[in-house]
Amino acid sequence: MSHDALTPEAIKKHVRIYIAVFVTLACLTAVTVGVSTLHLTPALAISVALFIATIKATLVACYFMHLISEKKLIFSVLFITGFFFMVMIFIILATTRSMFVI
Amino acid sequence: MSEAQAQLIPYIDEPHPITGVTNSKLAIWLFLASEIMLFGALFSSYIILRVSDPTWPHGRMVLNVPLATLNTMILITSSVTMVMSWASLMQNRFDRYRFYMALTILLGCGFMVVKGFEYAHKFEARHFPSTNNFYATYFTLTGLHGLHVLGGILTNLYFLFFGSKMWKTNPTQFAGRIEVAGLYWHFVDLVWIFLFPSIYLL
Amino acid sequence: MDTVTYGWGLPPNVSAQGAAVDQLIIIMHWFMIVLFVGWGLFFLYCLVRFRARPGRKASYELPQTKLPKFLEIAVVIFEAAVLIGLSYPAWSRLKNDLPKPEDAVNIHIVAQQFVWNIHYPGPDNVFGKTDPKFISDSNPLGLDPSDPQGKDDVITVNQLHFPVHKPVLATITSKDVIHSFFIPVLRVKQDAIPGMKVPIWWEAKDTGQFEIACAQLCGNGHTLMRGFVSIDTPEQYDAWMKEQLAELTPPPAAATQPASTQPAAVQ
Amino acid sequence: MSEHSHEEHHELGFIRKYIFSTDHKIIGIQYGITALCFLFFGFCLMMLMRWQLAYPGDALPVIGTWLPERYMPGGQMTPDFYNALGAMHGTIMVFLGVVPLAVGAFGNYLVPLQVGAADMAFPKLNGASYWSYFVGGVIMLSSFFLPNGPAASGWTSYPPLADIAISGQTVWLFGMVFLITSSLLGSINTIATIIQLRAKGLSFFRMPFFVWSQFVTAFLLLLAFPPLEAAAVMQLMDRLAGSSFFLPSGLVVSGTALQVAGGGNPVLWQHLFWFLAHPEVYVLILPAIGIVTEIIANNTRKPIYGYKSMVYSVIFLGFMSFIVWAHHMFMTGMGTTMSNFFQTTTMIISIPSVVLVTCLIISLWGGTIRFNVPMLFALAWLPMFGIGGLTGLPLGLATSDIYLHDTYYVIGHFHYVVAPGTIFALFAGIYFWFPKATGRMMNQTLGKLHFWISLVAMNGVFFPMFIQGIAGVSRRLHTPITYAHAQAVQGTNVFMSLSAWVLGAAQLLFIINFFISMKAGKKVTSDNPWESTTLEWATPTPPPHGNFDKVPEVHRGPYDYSLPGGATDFAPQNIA
Repeated sequence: MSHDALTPEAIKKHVRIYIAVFVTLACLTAVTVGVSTLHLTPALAISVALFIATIKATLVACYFMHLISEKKLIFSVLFITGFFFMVMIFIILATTRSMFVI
Repeated sequence: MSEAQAQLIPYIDEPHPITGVTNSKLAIWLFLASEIMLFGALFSSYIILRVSDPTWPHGRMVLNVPLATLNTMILITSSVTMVMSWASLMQNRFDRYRFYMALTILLGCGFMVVKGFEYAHKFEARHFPSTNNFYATYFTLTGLHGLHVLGGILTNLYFLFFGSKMWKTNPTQFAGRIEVAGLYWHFVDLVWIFLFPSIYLL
Repeated sequence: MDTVTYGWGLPPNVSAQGAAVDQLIIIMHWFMIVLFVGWGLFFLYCLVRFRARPGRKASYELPQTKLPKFLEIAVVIFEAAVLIGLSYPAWSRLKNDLPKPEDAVNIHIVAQQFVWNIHYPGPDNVFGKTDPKFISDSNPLGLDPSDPQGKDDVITVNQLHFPVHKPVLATITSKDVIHSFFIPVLRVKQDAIPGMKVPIWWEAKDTGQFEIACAQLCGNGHTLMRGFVSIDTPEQYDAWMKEQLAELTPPPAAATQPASTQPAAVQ
Repeated sequence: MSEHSHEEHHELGFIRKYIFSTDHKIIGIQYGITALCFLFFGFCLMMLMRWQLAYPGDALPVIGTWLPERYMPGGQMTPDFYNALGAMHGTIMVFLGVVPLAVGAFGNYLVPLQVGAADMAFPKLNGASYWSYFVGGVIMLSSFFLPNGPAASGWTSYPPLADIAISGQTVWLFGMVFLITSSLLGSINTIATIIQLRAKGLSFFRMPFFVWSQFVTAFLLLLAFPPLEAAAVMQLMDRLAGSSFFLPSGLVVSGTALQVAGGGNPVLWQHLFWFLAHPEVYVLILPAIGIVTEIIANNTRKPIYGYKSMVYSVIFLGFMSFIVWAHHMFMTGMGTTMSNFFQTTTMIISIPSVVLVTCLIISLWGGTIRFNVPMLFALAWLPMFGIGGLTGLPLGLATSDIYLHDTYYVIGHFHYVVAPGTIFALFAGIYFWFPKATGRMMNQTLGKLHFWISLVAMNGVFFPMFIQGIAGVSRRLHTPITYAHAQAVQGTNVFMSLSAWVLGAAQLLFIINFFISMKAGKKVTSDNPWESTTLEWATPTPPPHGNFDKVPEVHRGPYDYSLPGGATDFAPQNIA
């Protein structure tokens, strides 16, 4: 494991963080549901919803999945994946939108 | 892994001195990388189909948002209990590990039950994947996610019962395994965090 | 009417816009031959000169040569030149510089298993509305019977006529699966994709009788999806069009499919 | 073959040892034999198709009467069966033959040996990945027994054709899901092994080039396959649940409107498919380059020229292979900006390939070239891959692709890459590592005969495809002579078919050689019969479970041949 200094005390601190993250996630869920009832313009609604989702995902990844203290190797893997993920979504989308269609 | 192989292959329970991770930690992240591409492809298809279809309905108009919110909360809670089960192992509290792991599994089952009700409603209202591409996307994405939840439940069940024997023989490796199972479980949660707004709310 | 004799090598190019395609194919093949022969000669020389034989020892030292660097730079420059100088402009011209509809012969090409439906707008130069719900055996494109602009529309099956020296603007689509519209002598190819109407154009510089091929696997009749192209003189074309219009007694166009082009089993 | 060697110093039973084994070498051999069987089977399908192409409509004597009436009534091949053979030939060759052989067999057998590990990082996962492959293959083959025959929409399975097909497309998709799973598990294992289990001293830049090629390949499999899995799930939904992911509105199939919701996008499948299938091409070719590099270094007795630039090239190739995919789709009608982007990336990706070939050719300079059978295959690989790579250029330029797209030119191009390209390298690898796996050499005379006939026949099969392509003959035509322009080059079809059958016969030499040598080949006198430097030759022959007698330590780069002042002309990596 990559947790070299995971003494029981350190874990206790971790647990407190987990609870805090959980509360934040619950609040953000409430916020995102609340916002969806506001009838924002589509662009704004998408931005807000995805922004909140990204924050939640980051919290889960950083704290529950311990990415915040993870090794460089894992980040390299995720970086490569993230790059190709973006390539896939945006280039496919761009190409589809560029179709010569009457 | 048989005892003979456990000796042959290094870095099963202790991290590699240079990379700093164990084999299974690396492997699970590689697996999650492929999962990112899998769900990414489906999301990408969803976006493409949606932007080209002006009649695409808003999820909040046709889907059951309260039920999905409940499911979101269930899944987030299960993520906490999962990470707590690992933390309990790190504190040498096997009893608490069992409690949290059982809770995680129950929450996972709860998610599936709620999902089942949701699906049953849709089928009663005669909404099928063939109805339109909105429902096709909805059933495919949530169905595939559901399969992942199911896989996670089965893995966790294994670690709650048969797999937990390892705690006696090799606690470090066992804690490592729970961490890896946890990473998968959190990833499933993470996918839902994106699924929920993009399908149910937008 | 002259018939083309096909042979080995590129078929004759009878289009005005196809020269760019041919030019690029030929240039690339010369490039390939030069590179391949260069590599090949060096390769064979090495095989002979450095073959194992008693007394010869391999050298640990690597050859100090700038050759690969020069080769790579040359390849990069050549490819950049071909891309920027030939392929981009030719491709943009083919895709973006569509002729104006009023200056061109307008047609719709609708592929289906396993024929090409060619839809001419008729004398009013306006296509009648189509809707899949009107499709029947006698109305293969689903021409709206209530649309007056569709009354003079001519629909042929597998028969593509157009005059020489006039741009043809065609939109291509399909009723069922993906086909690919290919006229080798015109250097024209475009996938016919259901749900999409893609415009293409060409301009013939010679008259003659040629064929349309399907280039994309479209089912068990893929091989039978042969259409006929007739590049006419303007007079011939007008005469042919008159003939077609005269046949339009029961509108909309009753285009019955010739039995020979209909395979026994349709997937 | 280990199946027949009798080293019973394990307490494992026969089934655990040879069937559900966790030893990477046994699994590698299982992969190898299964894949070779599939390769031969896929090749047989093609030999059948070549009859129809050479003599369209004629009844196939003898064999035609053995096949079911629904496939070959009166010995004549139906178009449906022809399409099914085409689709299954492609699928079997790519997904069940070459990839499992290059990655599953060679990767599994050699990567742990070459990095100095006792096994793969996850031996059980390794076994699971083989059995997943096996099940996928069995599912794929079972579709021949379906009443409507196997999938017949091409190995690319473009919807709507594949969506509405009544043939075994569903079975194809299920088979693919298993094959994809197998590849994913295998690639995770390979990457973990290479990153975590390298022997002490084996830094990344001391790794044999083959390991590098497997490393990059594994990343391609890991990240490119999931989108196809997603696409397969969507196509399955279309076929089984009636959704319309790939079905646009208003489809009218043979006169009747299709009863689906519509609104889908058929081009979406092509994107997801080619997002996998272009990197897949590199999955085929990169291990081949790796094998060729090993053999060329060994048989020129000198270091590889430009090892580092080859490594960078192969990484760059892997990276670029993810952003060129839409050059398969120039004819779908995409905008000029995007097609220019893809033309450009396609031209860029040709540069590292040029670097690789050039480095390998220059590596011959100053060597002492031993012309043994593996080296012959490896050397022949160079010009063959050269032809395959170069003919990709006019296809990668959108303007010339207008004419060449979907003609036989494409078939010629990728077959040169995959058949005399990849498969020659794989043969080279089999001849080269056979003594390590079995302790016996393969017969050199039979091997040379196999090589020369294969070389001539391969070119006889594939070169005329360029002639046909230039003449404008479309691919996948059951009866090409329907068209006048295809009629003009029909003679080449007869020639190609005859070459294909000769090629098929030549493979019997290989099969005979393989089995005879296994039983009665010349025994090797040392563990390192080719006097090679890399770690796999430092093991006993054949390597026992756990591979190395003592944990190896690496002191030098992979190709220290003819080191000045050495007692021998090779300096193994594990010797200081």
